[in-house]
Amino acid sequence: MQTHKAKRVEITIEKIMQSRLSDALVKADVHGFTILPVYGGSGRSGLWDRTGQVGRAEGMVQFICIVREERLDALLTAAFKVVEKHIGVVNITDCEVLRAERF
Amino acid sequence: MQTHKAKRVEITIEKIMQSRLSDALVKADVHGFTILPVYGGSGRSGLWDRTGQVGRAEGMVQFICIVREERLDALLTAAFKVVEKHIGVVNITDCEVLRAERF
Amino acid sequence: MQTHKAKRVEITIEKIMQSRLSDALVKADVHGFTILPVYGGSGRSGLWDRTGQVGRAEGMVQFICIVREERLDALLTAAFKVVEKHIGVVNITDCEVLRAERF
Amino acid sequence: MAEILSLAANNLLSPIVLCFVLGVAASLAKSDLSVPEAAAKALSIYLLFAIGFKGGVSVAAHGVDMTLGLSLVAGVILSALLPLLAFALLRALSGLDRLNAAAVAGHYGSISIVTFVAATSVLESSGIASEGYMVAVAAAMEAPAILSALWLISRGESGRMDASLWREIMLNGSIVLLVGAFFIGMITGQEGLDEISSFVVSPFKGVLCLFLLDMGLVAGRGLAKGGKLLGWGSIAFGVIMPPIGAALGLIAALMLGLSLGGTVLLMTLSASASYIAVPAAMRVALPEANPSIYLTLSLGVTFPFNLVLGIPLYLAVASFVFGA
Amino acid sequence: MAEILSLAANNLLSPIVLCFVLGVAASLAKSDLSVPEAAAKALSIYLLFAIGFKGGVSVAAHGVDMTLGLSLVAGVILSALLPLLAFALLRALSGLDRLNAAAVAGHYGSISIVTFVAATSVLESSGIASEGYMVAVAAAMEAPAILSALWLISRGESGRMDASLWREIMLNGSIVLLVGAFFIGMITGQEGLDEISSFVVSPFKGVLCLFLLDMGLVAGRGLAKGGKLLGWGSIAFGVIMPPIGAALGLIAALMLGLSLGGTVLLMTLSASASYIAVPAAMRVALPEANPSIYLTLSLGVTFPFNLVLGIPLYLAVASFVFGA
Amino acid sequence: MAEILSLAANNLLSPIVLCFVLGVAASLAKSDLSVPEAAAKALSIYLLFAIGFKGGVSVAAHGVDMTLGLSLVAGVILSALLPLLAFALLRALSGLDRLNAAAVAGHYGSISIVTFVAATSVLESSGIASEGYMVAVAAAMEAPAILSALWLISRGESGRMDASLWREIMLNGSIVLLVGAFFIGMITGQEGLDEISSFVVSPFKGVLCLFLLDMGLVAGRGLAKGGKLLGWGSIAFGVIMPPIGAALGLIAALMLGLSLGGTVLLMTLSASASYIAVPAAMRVALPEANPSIYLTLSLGVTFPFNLVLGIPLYLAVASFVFGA
Ligand SMILES: Nc1ncnc2c1ncn2[C@@H]1O[C@H](COP(=O)(O)O)[C@@H](O)[C@H]1O
Ligand SMILES: Nc1ncnc2c1ncn2[C@@H]1O[C@H](COP(=O)(O)O)[C@@H](O)[C@H]1O
Ligand SMILES: Nc1ncnc2c1ncn2[C@@H]1O[C@H](COP(=O)(O)O)[C@@H](O)[C@H]1O
Ligand code: NA
Ligand code: NA
Ligand code: NA
Repeated sequence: MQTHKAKRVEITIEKIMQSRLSDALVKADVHGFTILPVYGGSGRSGLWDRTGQVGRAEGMVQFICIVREERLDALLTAAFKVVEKHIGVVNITDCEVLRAERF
Repeated sequence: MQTHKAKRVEITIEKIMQSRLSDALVKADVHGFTILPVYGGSGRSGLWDRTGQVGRAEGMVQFICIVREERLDALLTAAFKVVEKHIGVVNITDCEVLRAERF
Repeated sequence: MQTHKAKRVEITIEKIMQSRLSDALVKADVHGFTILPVYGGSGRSGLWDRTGQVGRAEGMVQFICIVREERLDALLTAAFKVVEKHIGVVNITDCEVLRAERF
Repeated sequence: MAEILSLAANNLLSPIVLCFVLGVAASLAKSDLSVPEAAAKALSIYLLFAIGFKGGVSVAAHGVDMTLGLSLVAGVILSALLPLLAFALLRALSGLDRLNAAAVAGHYGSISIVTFVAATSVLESSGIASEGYMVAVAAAMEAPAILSALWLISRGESGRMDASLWREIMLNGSIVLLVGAFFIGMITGQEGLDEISSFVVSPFKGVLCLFLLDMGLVAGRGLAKGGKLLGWGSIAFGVIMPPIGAALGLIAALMLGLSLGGTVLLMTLSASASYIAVPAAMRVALPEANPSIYLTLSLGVTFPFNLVLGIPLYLAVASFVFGA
Repeated sequence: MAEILSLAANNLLSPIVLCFVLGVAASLAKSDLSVPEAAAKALSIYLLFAIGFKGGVSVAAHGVDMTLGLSLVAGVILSALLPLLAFALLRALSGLDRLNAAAVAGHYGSISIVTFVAATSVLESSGIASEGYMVAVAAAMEAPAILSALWLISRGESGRMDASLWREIMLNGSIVLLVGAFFIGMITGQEGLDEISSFVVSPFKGVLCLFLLDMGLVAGRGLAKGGKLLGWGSIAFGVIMPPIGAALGLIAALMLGLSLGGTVLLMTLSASASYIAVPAAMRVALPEANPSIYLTLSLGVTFPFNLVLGIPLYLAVASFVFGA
Repeated sequence: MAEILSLAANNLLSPIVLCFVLGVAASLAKSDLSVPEAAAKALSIYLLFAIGFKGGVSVAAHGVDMTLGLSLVAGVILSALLPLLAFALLRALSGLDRLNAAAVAGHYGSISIVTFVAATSVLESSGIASEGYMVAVAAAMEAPAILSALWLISRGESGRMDASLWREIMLNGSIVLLVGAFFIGMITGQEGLDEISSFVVSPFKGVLCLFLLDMGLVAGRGLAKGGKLLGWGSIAFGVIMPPIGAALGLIAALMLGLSLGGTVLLMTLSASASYIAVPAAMRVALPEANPSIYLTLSLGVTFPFNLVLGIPLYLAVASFVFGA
């Protein structure tokens, strides 16, 4: 099947920042992303999981954005501004997509 | 550790199509996949998240299938038939797997 | 933006083994990972999904660890010991990360 | 008229309607108030179980009368015919294309069980009895409208309906639970009710309040997101179609010889629009139709209309007809 | 005999059993009816809390009698010995290999708290009192069977049990909640019960209905998926083992001098098979054993058997023995 | 003094406190007992709705008296001033830097609605009435403290507060639900309460028990994880600050002329520390502050202190003052 090169960006970020990251992405003209729930994790701030949470302040989500290579830098710049002071991880993978006209 | 080349296919699709995609994959002899819940997202049909849903008709899930390269095309063809008319995204990444005999 | 090469390891494993895998990773000095909930899946042991579960024994989770290439083997060895006798899948992808000092 | 107004005012100030209004207001104000998905589903399981069970108990008490079978048939016919009417009305009032018009029309033939539950609770407050088997009629009215909607577009085209979709529709969780609880109520009767009435009867209205809070949140979000998609024609349809449906329901009820309570319920069922079963079927069978249109109309326009104004109106009209 | 039949019929037509049947039927018919995971867990937390609390209150009221300690010991012994019996029976009846047979056997030594709750509610309906501390006996019977099962295979082999698994088993959520609520009930006594009885007492049966609906859905799905894995020998085991366990429970109860109600509960505990704590332990300690086998047997065969036929049978037998 | 001790003992042995203790014990013992996220959220929605609604009904019954407005103003002032006091105290007692000290201080100006609910339920058990509008005061006290905390650090620095954060804080789900339910209660009055009292009144305490079980689990986990981060100075702050807050609350209450019950509630509000609204705001506005510190202090130290010792203490002191 016909596929096209693209970039897959995965951003793990605090749930409380979700709407801010969404807004920032949309402002940077990145309109396509999928948000996955995160169940737990570990990092410099230690181990956590969903069962230990009381409020909106805790927990993380994971954004997955598929973008054309030429849009990558705009995306990263927009995302970085939001992620900068906050805990979280950003990683980028090469991928191929079907239906490239959508990206 | 000994690893083997494979393909990682990620299909984001409406929840209502989950059983249809499962069936199509199994029919195409793709027996291994993992389904992740999706919390929200954005695309040409706008921004949405789980809290705004009433019924079975909404929401998405994400299939992750690890397959040998030679099975990729069969998988994509089977998946595409289901995804075709529906909203959703398909992307493919190169990966390495442990325990290749399982794929 | 400045990025750095790293490896993305994805381990799908039974929920009941979650704390054991966490412990094993931390012991192998892998302190960064994210755990995603899994909604369902299919493998040699058949099709399942969350709605069919009664207890703690069932269900899976997915670990995602971003590590520097040189830590990969230690991670895989540690993970493999836990996964070995259990059902589950391990795959590795090349990726790039922002803020490499965190890994 | 004074009576209608007083009924409407009473209804407007009931905790149930106010909870719905709170939900709409909170979501329009973009508050992050939300009921977790699992909790909302649990509430709906409770409501379906309770309403089905109580219906069954009431049938066990009053016996199965002749009209039960006829009412089921009437429900099926209403459900199948209303979409044709709705389709014609939509095409006249709004600029929707055939595909989207058919999808919307399907929703208006089918029913909203929460609207039904709200009507039951208004009847109860007013001390008006109704036929217990109306919950079975509600179940019977869910699916036929879907077939009509698909028929409206696929004339000529090859079928969009496969066996597995058909099974999914007929065996969707809500129908199975409602009908199953109905039979459990019928089998265990008053004795069964005594055992679990402090679960299915006493807290019922309170649970309904929380459920309507969530419905309000969802409806508000739908309006905020999908509202701009709707033209004035569509919105007009969303408030004109319910009374028309109710009128047909009234005629059917009079022909069947239902009680006052049963008449109000059949009017409400005919007036209400589906927002669970039909959207699910449409996503599979008509993926090209825009869900924002049919969901917003059914959940954001017609549901509130029925909840706030429709139900007291139908009750007043039926009372008038029965009083005459 | 007539009495047994009437008891069984009564039980069969209770809302609780009918809800379970509805669940099984819905899932065998492949309906998408489902109770969200979180809701099912919440229901089970409620049931464990309520049953533990009420047991504690009853102990506070009647005082701690001599037999409490002995009953706990008896429970531990039953739990530890039943797997050996079950293992022998399984090896005789079915073609299961040692590993899977041991895993299954472990489940039958341990207990199902929902079966226990269902038995309590049957006793209540029949106006039969029972020792409040039976919930503590239930907790005591959860774990020993796991050790027996592991011992059955690891003789010779190096231990499969590590300290952390052991802690997980002993402190699994259900035991902690059941025992904790028991102590809270004991401490607060009747006064505490008065404060929260409209939460833990009145709606109890109704909640149990919804919970059993979910159990039925899960059992049905298990049967649909795992049923073909079970040979006739295994299935026979699943219905023969419970009465054998109940018989041993009866003997122990008579030796302890329990009341009629307590006897029925000890029989039920011995007859029931675990489907939560033991499977979890087995996945960790015996990952090679096939979960479809032990889960389907315990949840798909033995649980329904006990719920529908077993409990009335044990009650009838115990009544007969006590009447004589 | 004897009275305080007896009150405290009574409180200690209430099911509510014992459930909290069970939760803490279970999580410190690393049991896997847990309440699903969705269920915990559903419980809190229930509690907020019920407490708000009942407050509104009580205002409807007793009429809106003059002190309502003054009490709201007093609440806002207390909430705004307490952080300054807390900040000074923290800097004196603990080694926390300005940033973390300000973040913690913000929590102590704001309130914990569950502590408020627990106090209400202690008052109820003691048959002491209170002003229904105290729930509105509770809502008014949530946010001002956040501004004070941010002001404490951003003097000089550019603002950390943007409009969208401000809206998020003022319209956070808990406030909207509490205030909304309050108005619904006020509008529907006693009649509305009669309709849903078997939902919002009877099972209230039982639900609170389960909710506090979960709070105990969460607090225990927080302590296990964050406890080592807290120095003795911080911990001392966590138990010294509440009585200081309560003392200010007492003074305000006396100036306002509140009833005994209202006084206890205003003391409790002033003494309690936020662990939902404020942490969320801090994560956005002060991401550099360490959440483990403020969450552990507020939820792991101050919440249990108030629940177990504080509330009976405040009640005893207020009774003494009112008796004199
Ligand atoms: N190396 C990593 N790989 C994957 N996820 C990570 C990694 N490091 C951190 N995370 C995620 O980011 C969260 C916060 O990390 P940290 O800021 O290091 O505390 C963790 O709880 C994980 O969910
Ligand atoms: N570029 C993308 N990257 C990741 N997910 C996407 C992307 N585009 C669409 N999606 C997902 O697919 C859903 C439907 O997309 P669409 O059909 O464009 O409305 C969205 O809600 C997202 O969850
Ligand atoms: N090829 C695969 N790709 C993705 N996930 C898989 C694959 N094979 C197995 N899995 C996951 O691992 C679980 C157990 O697989 P198995 O051990 O083959 O039964 C499945 O339920 C899936 O969630
Ligand atoms: Na209709
Ligand atoms: Na047993
Ligand atoms: Na305070």
